[in-house]
Amino acid sequence: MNNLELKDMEWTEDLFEPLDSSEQNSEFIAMESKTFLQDSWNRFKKNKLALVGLVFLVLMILMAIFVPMFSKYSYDQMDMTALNQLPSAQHWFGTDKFGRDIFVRVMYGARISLAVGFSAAIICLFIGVVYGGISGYVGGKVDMVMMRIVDIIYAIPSLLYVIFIMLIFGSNVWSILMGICVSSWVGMARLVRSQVLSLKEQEFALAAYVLGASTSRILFKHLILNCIGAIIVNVTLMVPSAIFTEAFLSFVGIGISAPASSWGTLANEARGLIESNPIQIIWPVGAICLTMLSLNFIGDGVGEALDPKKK
Amino acid sequence: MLKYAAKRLGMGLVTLFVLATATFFLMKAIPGSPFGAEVSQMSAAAVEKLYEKYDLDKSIPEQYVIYIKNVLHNDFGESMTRKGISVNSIIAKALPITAKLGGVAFVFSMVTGIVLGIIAALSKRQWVQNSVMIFATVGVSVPSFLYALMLMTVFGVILQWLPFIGLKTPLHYILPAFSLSLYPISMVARLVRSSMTEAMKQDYMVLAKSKGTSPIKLIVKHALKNCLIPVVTYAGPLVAYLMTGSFVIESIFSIPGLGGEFVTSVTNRDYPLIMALTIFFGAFIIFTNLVSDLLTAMIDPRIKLEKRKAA
Amino acid sequence: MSLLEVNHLTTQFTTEQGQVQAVRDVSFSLEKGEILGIVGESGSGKSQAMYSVMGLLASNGRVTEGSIRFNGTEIAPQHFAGGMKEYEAHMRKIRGNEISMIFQDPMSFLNPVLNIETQLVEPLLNHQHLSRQEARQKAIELLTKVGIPSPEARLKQYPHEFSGGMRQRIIIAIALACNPKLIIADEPTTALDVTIQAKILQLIKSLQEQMDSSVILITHDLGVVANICHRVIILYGGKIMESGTIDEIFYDPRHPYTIGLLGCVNNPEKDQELHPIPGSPPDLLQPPAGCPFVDRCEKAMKICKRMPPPVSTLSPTHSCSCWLEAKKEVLK
Amino acid sequence: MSEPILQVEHLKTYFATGGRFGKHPVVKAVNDVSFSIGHHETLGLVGESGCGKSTLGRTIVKINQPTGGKIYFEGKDITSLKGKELKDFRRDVQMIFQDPYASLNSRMTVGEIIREPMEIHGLYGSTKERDEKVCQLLETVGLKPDHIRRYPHEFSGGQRQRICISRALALNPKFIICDEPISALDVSIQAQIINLLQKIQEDTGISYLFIAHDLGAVKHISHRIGVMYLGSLVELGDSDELYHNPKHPYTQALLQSIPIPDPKVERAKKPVEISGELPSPLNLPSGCAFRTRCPHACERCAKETPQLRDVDGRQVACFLYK
Repeated sequence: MNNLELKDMEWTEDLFEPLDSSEQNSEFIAMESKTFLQDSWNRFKKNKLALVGLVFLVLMILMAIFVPMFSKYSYDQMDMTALNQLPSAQHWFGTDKFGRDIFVRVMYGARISLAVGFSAAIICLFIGVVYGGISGYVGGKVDMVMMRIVDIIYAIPSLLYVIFIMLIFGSNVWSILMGICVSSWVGMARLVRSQVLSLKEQEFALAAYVLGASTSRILFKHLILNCIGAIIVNVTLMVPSAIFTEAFLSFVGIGISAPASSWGTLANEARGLIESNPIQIIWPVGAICLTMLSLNFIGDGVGEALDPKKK
Repeated sequence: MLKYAAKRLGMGLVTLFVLATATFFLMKAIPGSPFGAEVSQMSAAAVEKLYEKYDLDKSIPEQYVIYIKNVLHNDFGESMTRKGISVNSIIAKALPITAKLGGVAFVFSMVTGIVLGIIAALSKRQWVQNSVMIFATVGVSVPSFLYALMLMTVFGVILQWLPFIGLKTPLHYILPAFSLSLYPISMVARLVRSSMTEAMKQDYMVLAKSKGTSPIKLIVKHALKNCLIPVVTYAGPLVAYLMTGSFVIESIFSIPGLGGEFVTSVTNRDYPLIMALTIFFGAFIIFTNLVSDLLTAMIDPRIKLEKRKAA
Repeated sequence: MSLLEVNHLTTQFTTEQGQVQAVRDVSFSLEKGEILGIVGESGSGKSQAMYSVMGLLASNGRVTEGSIRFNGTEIAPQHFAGGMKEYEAHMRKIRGNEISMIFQDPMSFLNPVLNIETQLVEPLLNHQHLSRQEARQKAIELLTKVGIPSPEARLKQYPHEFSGGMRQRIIIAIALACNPKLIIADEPTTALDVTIQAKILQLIKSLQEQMDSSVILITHDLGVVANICHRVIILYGGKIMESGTIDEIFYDPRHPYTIGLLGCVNNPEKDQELHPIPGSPPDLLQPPAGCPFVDRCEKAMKICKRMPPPVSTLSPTHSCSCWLEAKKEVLK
Repeated sequence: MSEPILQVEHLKTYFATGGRFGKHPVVKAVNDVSFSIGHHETLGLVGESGCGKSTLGRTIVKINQPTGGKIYFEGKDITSLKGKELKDFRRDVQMIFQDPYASLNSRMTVGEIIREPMEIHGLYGSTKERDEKVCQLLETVGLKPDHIRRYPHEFSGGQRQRICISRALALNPKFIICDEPISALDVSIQAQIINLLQKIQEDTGISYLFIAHDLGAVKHISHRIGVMYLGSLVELGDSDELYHNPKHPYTQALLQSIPIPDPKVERAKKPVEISGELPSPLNLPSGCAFRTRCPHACERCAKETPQLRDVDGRQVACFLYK
């Protein structure tokens, strides 16, 4: 806008009247209001892999529930005439060495694996959040003692717990679940504790304290709410590790006892026939890998969507 | 530094003691007699002598005292299933095998993980970053025993390029070490990528750049050291993972290491061996965690140690 | 010929919500041995303008227009035929050698895991290829020059073992290492306490006189400007509102924003009532078409909303871009 | 001016620095401070970082536990209040914090944030009444009622600080501790907040303890000013008198260091003769804590700790004034 242009402008007097204050919006708001959830969902959708993962997971859960119900074969129905058949129209995944339909067994196995995975994650979520929250918020001696307990549990590899509990309570779903929970809530507790330790010094927590809010209100309404992102990511990553532990145990032979089948037992059974027809091992192994992959992609997607730094 | 190490070691011993006690009582809680089938054929006197040999006739507290005394003298008694062989000798024979395999896997996963992480963090091309991250997610989400199975079938059984039984020649190391370290490589890569991206955004990088330092020197001299601090802290838990991972890898590749011994001892209820291995694993993990904490303290001057008092 | 001439500098940042126009058509010049103050509130673009000159913009920032001539040579990134590669290679010779920078928060600008000596000798090794021993000796000289007691003993120490004031002195020592022609100080004393700030300002003033180098001081505190600067530029919403010598700006301010700033800063001598500027800073995602200050200006006119005001020169050193001034010339 | 609203006597707040064996040095953040604030009055508290001014404020509202001394609010001893009494005390005394970006819970809307104190203390019955009160509070601090559904990250620093003020006013307290409410804001916005606080004081007769490190801003809003150095109160008096005729050497140095936005005054200023660095709070110098940096230090300063004594209307803790 150099001075030349000024010359050829026709200057009307009204241009210089004072601007009335209505046109001045000094208190304007930059972004239009989006609730916190909408904003995170939009960002989650942008992550293609996470979406694919979510779709696969939902599909797997639905199949796990409905296939065993409606399929004409039950997971333990043996058919001596059709041993080790290759995938065909009737048996989509073929049959195993006892003539049982692999497709139904994989879907039935999904029920156990997913059930173990999600329930372990949820149980650990509650224990971990409460334990970590209290230890982080109360601090001082209490925190020191609680953390020593966590360190002791943390020092021992989680598999040892599972194996011991399996030995004591026999090998069934409940003992696997308990074994997994005994050691994996520790990870969540440490995460929540470190977040609470840093958040409780934040001024919004001090303000709530000065307002007279009770400890539980401050802990759950303010502190936990603000580290929900990290907690959810941790939960989504806990499910695959629980599935892994269950699959590993069944694979090593101390997992779920037959005829009930989880992905781990299926893989173990198919392992014997690896030379004769390797097809049978692909189904359970594939199911485990794809489910765990989709869960991890969802975990990454949720992590980015809820990450406050990216706001 | 020494005072810090001594304090941590003391805590480690306490944890170990708690671990030993816990394992002892867990063992006692397992239902059924430890000898199972054999006892039925033997005469009453023989059974009597057998119980006496393993002090099973005394009261639990007495057994506990004897047990702790033995542990302190590093004598874990005899294996129940393999008559006449002391537990110590089994461990002594199996330890070097697991140590060698674990060592190779550790070095391999650390080096590859760090290199991949740095490439993912620093490369300008988006597809390079995405592909490394997808590989890392796949590595994290698929259990090591499935890798072992797949690698064995493809390279061992079908292509016959690599041997997959035992650890006789260096060639034998490739398959087990590789499948053991896929998970840690991905974990290290993700860790290095996020800590390197974080380090590059720090203010001190801007000051370093304002001094006219070349981009390569910026990364090597300023960012790398900061980025490796979390990796060193992760070394402890990484070693713990390698050990639990070895359980299944050794049984798949039939390697007579500690992992394999543990699995067999669990399946045929060899209590003294299980207890000894548990304590050994616990001690090993406590030791590696201590070492990685000390290393972190050495690299990161901000961690106040006795030796480095603030001026 | 002035040491630094910047014309029509424009810098943009790409963010999730869109393009942020941080610096919009900023032009100024700096003579040898002069201390120029750049005053502005948060979001005024004062730091981004200097980061653009030095080529230290964040990864999502880019200089889109304008020329930057330092000591006669052009150093704006888009003027380099060989693109960013050639630009970086060229700037690397200048950064730390001819232009160096002092930053705001001493706590975060020193690398926590490297000792003081390594960080202090780095510019020397980069530009003057001294031996380790010579560089170490020069480092001790520099630390004494900026007033750090017993420097030899403290060379091996780490940043967290120094107080805020001491760390800022170390950053100043790093900036002075190669006797640069221009030192850009981005709010050097904002994070420090008042008594330490006074000491650091005294240090910067005495070092500037000794080395006869030019200093650009970025700050939001008019008191600091009055204390140390020769000339001032007032920035708001990415544009220059007014520029002139400190006497012209403090005793004959013409732009409503400058007047407003002086009005709401506590000048205990005058003891007048505080009259704040209403409203809050503009959104640089969709910068207002006309003058950026229009929404908060008491004397705003219709034209201020529609067209950006031209720069009217009030004296050889005093200029201001506001329709109140431009109106007089136009209506003549 | 009847009995003071807040009375602090020999208040001490010490922090142990690690170590369980007791012999570890203790940080004397607040070291034997006494003052009182009347109704409808603002006491400014000034000092550099590490002087304990924020800790003092936080001890009064029980964020930090006092190690010694007494605090009286409207004549009642509140030093070790617990349970129900503490909650009622909360309705009378509120606090505003420094960083507008950290003092609002980013996951709650503005409406929820301002409604929270009402929910905690069960005021104004139904949500409809509470919303009315929230809108009224938003207007008193100059914000529009339709901001009620927005999230804190959509506001500028100045607007967020006003939300904090309306949250504090929700319980219509009698006393507000402002812990550096303007240090994180731009100059033009600072003036808005100071004028807002003054208008609220005129309308409701509320008293403030205004903590800041910028003496210029504090002078404007405070009737009386206290200057703190390394945990103790070194000077206390009327704000204009103290500003134009400081008595304690530290206050003199502090005032002289503040850059005045007036080139002629700045050029005429002689350089500040305060020497050295702030001593570490872990081992305070014996006697008067300022003696290591004070140009007038004498050996008596090393032996005895000066107490606040009246020197023609002004409280000063220095042996220069017998």
